[in-house]
Amino acid sequence: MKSAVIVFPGSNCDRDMQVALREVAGKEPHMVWHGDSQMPEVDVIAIPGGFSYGDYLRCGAMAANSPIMREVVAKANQGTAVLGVCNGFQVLTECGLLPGALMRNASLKFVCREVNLTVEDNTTAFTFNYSKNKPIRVSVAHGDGNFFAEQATLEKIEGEGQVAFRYCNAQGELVDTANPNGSMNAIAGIFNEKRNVLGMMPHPERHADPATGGNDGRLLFESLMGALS
Amino acid sequence: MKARVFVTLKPAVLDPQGKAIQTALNGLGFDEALSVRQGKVIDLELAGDDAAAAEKSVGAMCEKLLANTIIEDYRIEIL
Amino acid sequence: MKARVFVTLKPAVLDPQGKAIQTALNGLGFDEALSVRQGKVIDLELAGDDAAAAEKSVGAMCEKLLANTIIEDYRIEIL
Amino acid sequence: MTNYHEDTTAEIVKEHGLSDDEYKLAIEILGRAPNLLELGIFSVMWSEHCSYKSSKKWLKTLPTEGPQVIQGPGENAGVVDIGDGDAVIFKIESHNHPSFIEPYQGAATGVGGILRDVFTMGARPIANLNALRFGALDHAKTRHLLSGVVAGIGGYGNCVGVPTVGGETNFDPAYNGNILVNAMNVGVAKTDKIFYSAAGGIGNPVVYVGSKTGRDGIHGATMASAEFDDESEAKRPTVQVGDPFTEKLLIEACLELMSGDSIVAIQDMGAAGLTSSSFEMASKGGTGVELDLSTVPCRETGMTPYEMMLSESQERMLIVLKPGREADAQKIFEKWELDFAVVGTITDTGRMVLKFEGETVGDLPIDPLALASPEYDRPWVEVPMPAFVELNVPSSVKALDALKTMIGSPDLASRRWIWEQYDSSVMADTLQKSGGDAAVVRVHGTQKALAMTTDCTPRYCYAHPETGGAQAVAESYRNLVASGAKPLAATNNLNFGNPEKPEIMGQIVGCVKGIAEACEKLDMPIVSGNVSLYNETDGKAILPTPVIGGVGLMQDSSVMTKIAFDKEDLDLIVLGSSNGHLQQSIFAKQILGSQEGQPPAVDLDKEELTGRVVLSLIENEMVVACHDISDGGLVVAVTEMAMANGIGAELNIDESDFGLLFGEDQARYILATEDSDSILLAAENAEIDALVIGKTKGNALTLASGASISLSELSAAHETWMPGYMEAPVSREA
Ligand SMILES: Nc1ncnc2c1ncn2[C@@H]1O[C@H](COP(=O)(O)OP(=O)(O)O)[C@@H](O)[C@H]1O
Ligand SMILES: [Mg+2]
Repeated sequence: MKSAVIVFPGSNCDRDMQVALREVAGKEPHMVWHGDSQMPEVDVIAIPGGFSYGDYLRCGAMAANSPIMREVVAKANQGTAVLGVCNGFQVLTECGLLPGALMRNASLKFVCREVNLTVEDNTTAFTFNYSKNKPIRVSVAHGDGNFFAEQATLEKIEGEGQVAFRYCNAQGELVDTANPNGSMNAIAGIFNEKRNVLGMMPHPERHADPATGGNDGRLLFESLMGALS
Repeated sequence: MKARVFVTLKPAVLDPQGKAIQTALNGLGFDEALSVRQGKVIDLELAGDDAAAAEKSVGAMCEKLLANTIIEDYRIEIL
Repeated sequence: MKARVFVTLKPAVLDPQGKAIQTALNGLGFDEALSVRQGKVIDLELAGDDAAAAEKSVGAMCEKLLANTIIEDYRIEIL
Repeated sequence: MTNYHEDTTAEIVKEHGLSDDEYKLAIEILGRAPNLLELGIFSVMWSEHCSYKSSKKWLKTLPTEGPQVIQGPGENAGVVDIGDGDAVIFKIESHNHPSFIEPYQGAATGVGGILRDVFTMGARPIANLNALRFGALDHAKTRHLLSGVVAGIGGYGNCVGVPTVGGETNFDPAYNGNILVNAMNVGVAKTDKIFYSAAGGIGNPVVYVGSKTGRDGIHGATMASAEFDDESEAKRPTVQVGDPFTEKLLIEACLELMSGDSIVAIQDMGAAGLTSSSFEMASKGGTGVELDLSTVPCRETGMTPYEMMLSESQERMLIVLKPGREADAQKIFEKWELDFAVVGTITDTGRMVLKFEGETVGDLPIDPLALASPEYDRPWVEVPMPAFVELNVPSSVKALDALKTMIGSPDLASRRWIWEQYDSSVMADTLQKSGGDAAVVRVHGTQKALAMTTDCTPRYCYAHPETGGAQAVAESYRNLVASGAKPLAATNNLNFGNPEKPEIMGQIVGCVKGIAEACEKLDMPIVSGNVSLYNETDGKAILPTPVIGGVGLMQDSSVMTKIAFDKEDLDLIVLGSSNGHLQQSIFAKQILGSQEGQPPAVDLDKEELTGRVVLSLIENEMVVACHDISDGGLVVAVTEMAMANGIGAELNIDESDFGLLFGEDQARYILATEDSDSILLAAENAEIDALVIGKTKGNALTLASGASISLSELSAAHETWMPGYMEAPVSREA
């Protein structure tokens, strides 16, 4: 599996993503600088977390307009797998590859904690190593992860089965206290219609090593590895 | 030439920040604050002095960058 | 009765947001954006209909909560 | 007779905070009266903040050496060898006053400043910690300050992508008017890639990088002078705004430049910005420096040389490059979209010459000014050991009720509300974050890990400074040991009131003495630090608060221990002597309403020995969970271990043995083990007291009498206090 990690000024989970991809794929990912306009031929493009351009106007807004994102959109439309985590998810909604928007957390505070997620669809390239019946445990760390979509859009996302993950408790139940940011329908991650683009607020790359938080995140990269190699 | 852009959440979008401000105001004894919404104001200093051209260019800036029209409305004032 | 409050950083205070927006606009080809500053606009729905009283009470809200007068200026419009 | 330059008056000199003697000395050094720009430079170079004039004499008594120390105090941060060509670089710094004025920005820029101190030396920052002190809970400002400070620390650290992994938080009315915000940063570098600040190479270019210079932080007192009358004071904020995004770019750009060999010297622009950075670089290198201020990147128009030299704008660095490397360096900073300007050259004159628009606007000798910075031997009175106080526990006090009250009290309640606002897992090397003893972060790509902690118990320091100073070091040592790390070295942040008062000076002298003894004995040399004095409002000083930031090393992070019980039927053993010392304890304060008497004695020989034994037990994998005993005593420590994983304990301790349950005797650890025989034998061989206190069991805490309290009840008390306090609706009086 050949991969690329996009690096914006202000990205700060780029190294974590690089390590996770390298460990799983056994190959060094291409680190692609935001100013580059050439995208190497890869099987998966990852947009890491962080605060691209300081996230000063709106999270992900400036990154979505950078030259390299035009390339990413083109590749995504041709079917290349694209994974956006945290700030990367925000970038994907801002550039229109994914529907909806990510707003300030309902608590108005940054939140970093481990959360449980239901896996809504385990038939995709990103998720087929997961079980639908067992919640996974990964971390969130964001100030703007409150998923919002207009009613019609939300109905479409739900109707087409585009929800990838929802926040749940350890038993897999969708309860309010398990939702760290107020997201509609407890949405933690969504696919595009073709299921080749995934955006999620939680950080699978921080859970790709038992010493730092378990393996539940690693399974996502292993799914990709299985599907794309 | 100066322009001012107001970016506000669409009426249908929940504004937790505005809500928090209102609760805090009421808590401070300002019971007269019935509802609060918070938005952004962006002040631009522009080259050139053609108001119509400025309005057009700022409109393009809003569509491209300054506002996310899924959740936000914007309004432009050329000063 | 409605009031609008503008909260802006004092002129000499560093505005990283404005600076970042300007850089981004220039990067997008909007070279006409010479300088950008970002502030907040807070829209209030107020009880009562005495404009003078409203102005006074909103002034107190600004001093107490809405603006951080150490680094921000505010301006009130009663609409 | 004193004389004045035409720019200045007696009034202006006074506003710059120079005493008559200091002003005379300035004239003597220059051979003439300083102009306003020069006066400003004298004033900041001789300020308490930059010169340490009250504390220098005592700081010299701290142990700073050891085979592990590569660089002790005197550089931007301390450097300690961790083997395999790696070094850990760390320091703690206060941002107390700015955080009181504007909590969000004050705390944020505090984090920014300490990060720069660390990456200036070539380290990639890997962890942040913060030691916080706030006033009374019912004080009108406490909530506002606490929420702003925490948001500011998170806002900055989260954005730059350095995990915030630990800290401490206390409340006391003594901090009502002077909160303490001490930020610590830890970074990792290669021992052959460490960068220092001594300028060198006559003719070498001096380069300015980072953000532009604005009028931030120029002292309010100087506003009145003639030069500024065209702008109102309201437009001249003394509060700096942090820009963590630029800091992140600056880290990456500096580390990229450092990976080559272009740099002769590098120094961040911290307090007193361009003045102190250029002065220190030249002074350390024994060179002169000439700056052309017309080339300084400015954010605002019409900035004067005085403003440029005194501005405290954030996110800026000064670099001396090797000749001819300007273009290479410029390319790197332009890639990261940062300002870059050649602003001067290194000279052999031993003077700082400042040019502006073709004219010389300032000319000062470097060494005489730097070396003549005043050093005071301020009078002090020793704080005696308070009298022993007999504490009687009324029969109405029930141990488990007291436990519940204490564990849910502001002194001991969980700080989760704080630490969940900090990104603690970015960089994916955090092995242990807030909630245990020390935080543990892996050295990227290796098996090694660094443990780190901040500690101070101000109530002990107030009761008896020397004991309190030693206790802070001892607790730091224990927290490191309890996580399985060998204590390596420490940094310190000395927060006190007005040193011109002999009793405050006595606190400083006492605490420093205790710290020095403990660091010596526990082999934790002080490699960096910071002093914050004059923390007083209306003549009322803060509690003496010498915060120790300890760092330890684990060769193999797989031996790391945590506090959580992870199964039932583990034996619980207390290592160390329990003498039932209740004076100055949380139990005495919360339950008996007493804040009198002696702090627990600190026996450094016992600390050292017990720590060494515990560490070897951990390294030999005989310990399943470990926690040191500190605030609240033994049963509080057991409760914390139980709550961490929801597994309870049955203790064979008598319900009325309040001294054993709640005493705060030092040099003690609780070990949970499946191998109690080996542990008891090891303790016996080392002649350390060991007491088997029970077993892990069930989901409650049970005492010998059968009295019991469920963990869910304890956890609820522990977890709800802080959110309840912080999220309560704003009160009308606020
Ligand atoms: N301001 C803070 N930031 C981050 N973590 C904190 C803060 N205050 C307290 N903590 C965490 O809460 C836990 C308990 O703190 P404390 O009682 O001071 O620990 P100890 O007694 O072991 O020194 C520690 O893990 C500490 O790191
Ligand atoms: Mg401890």
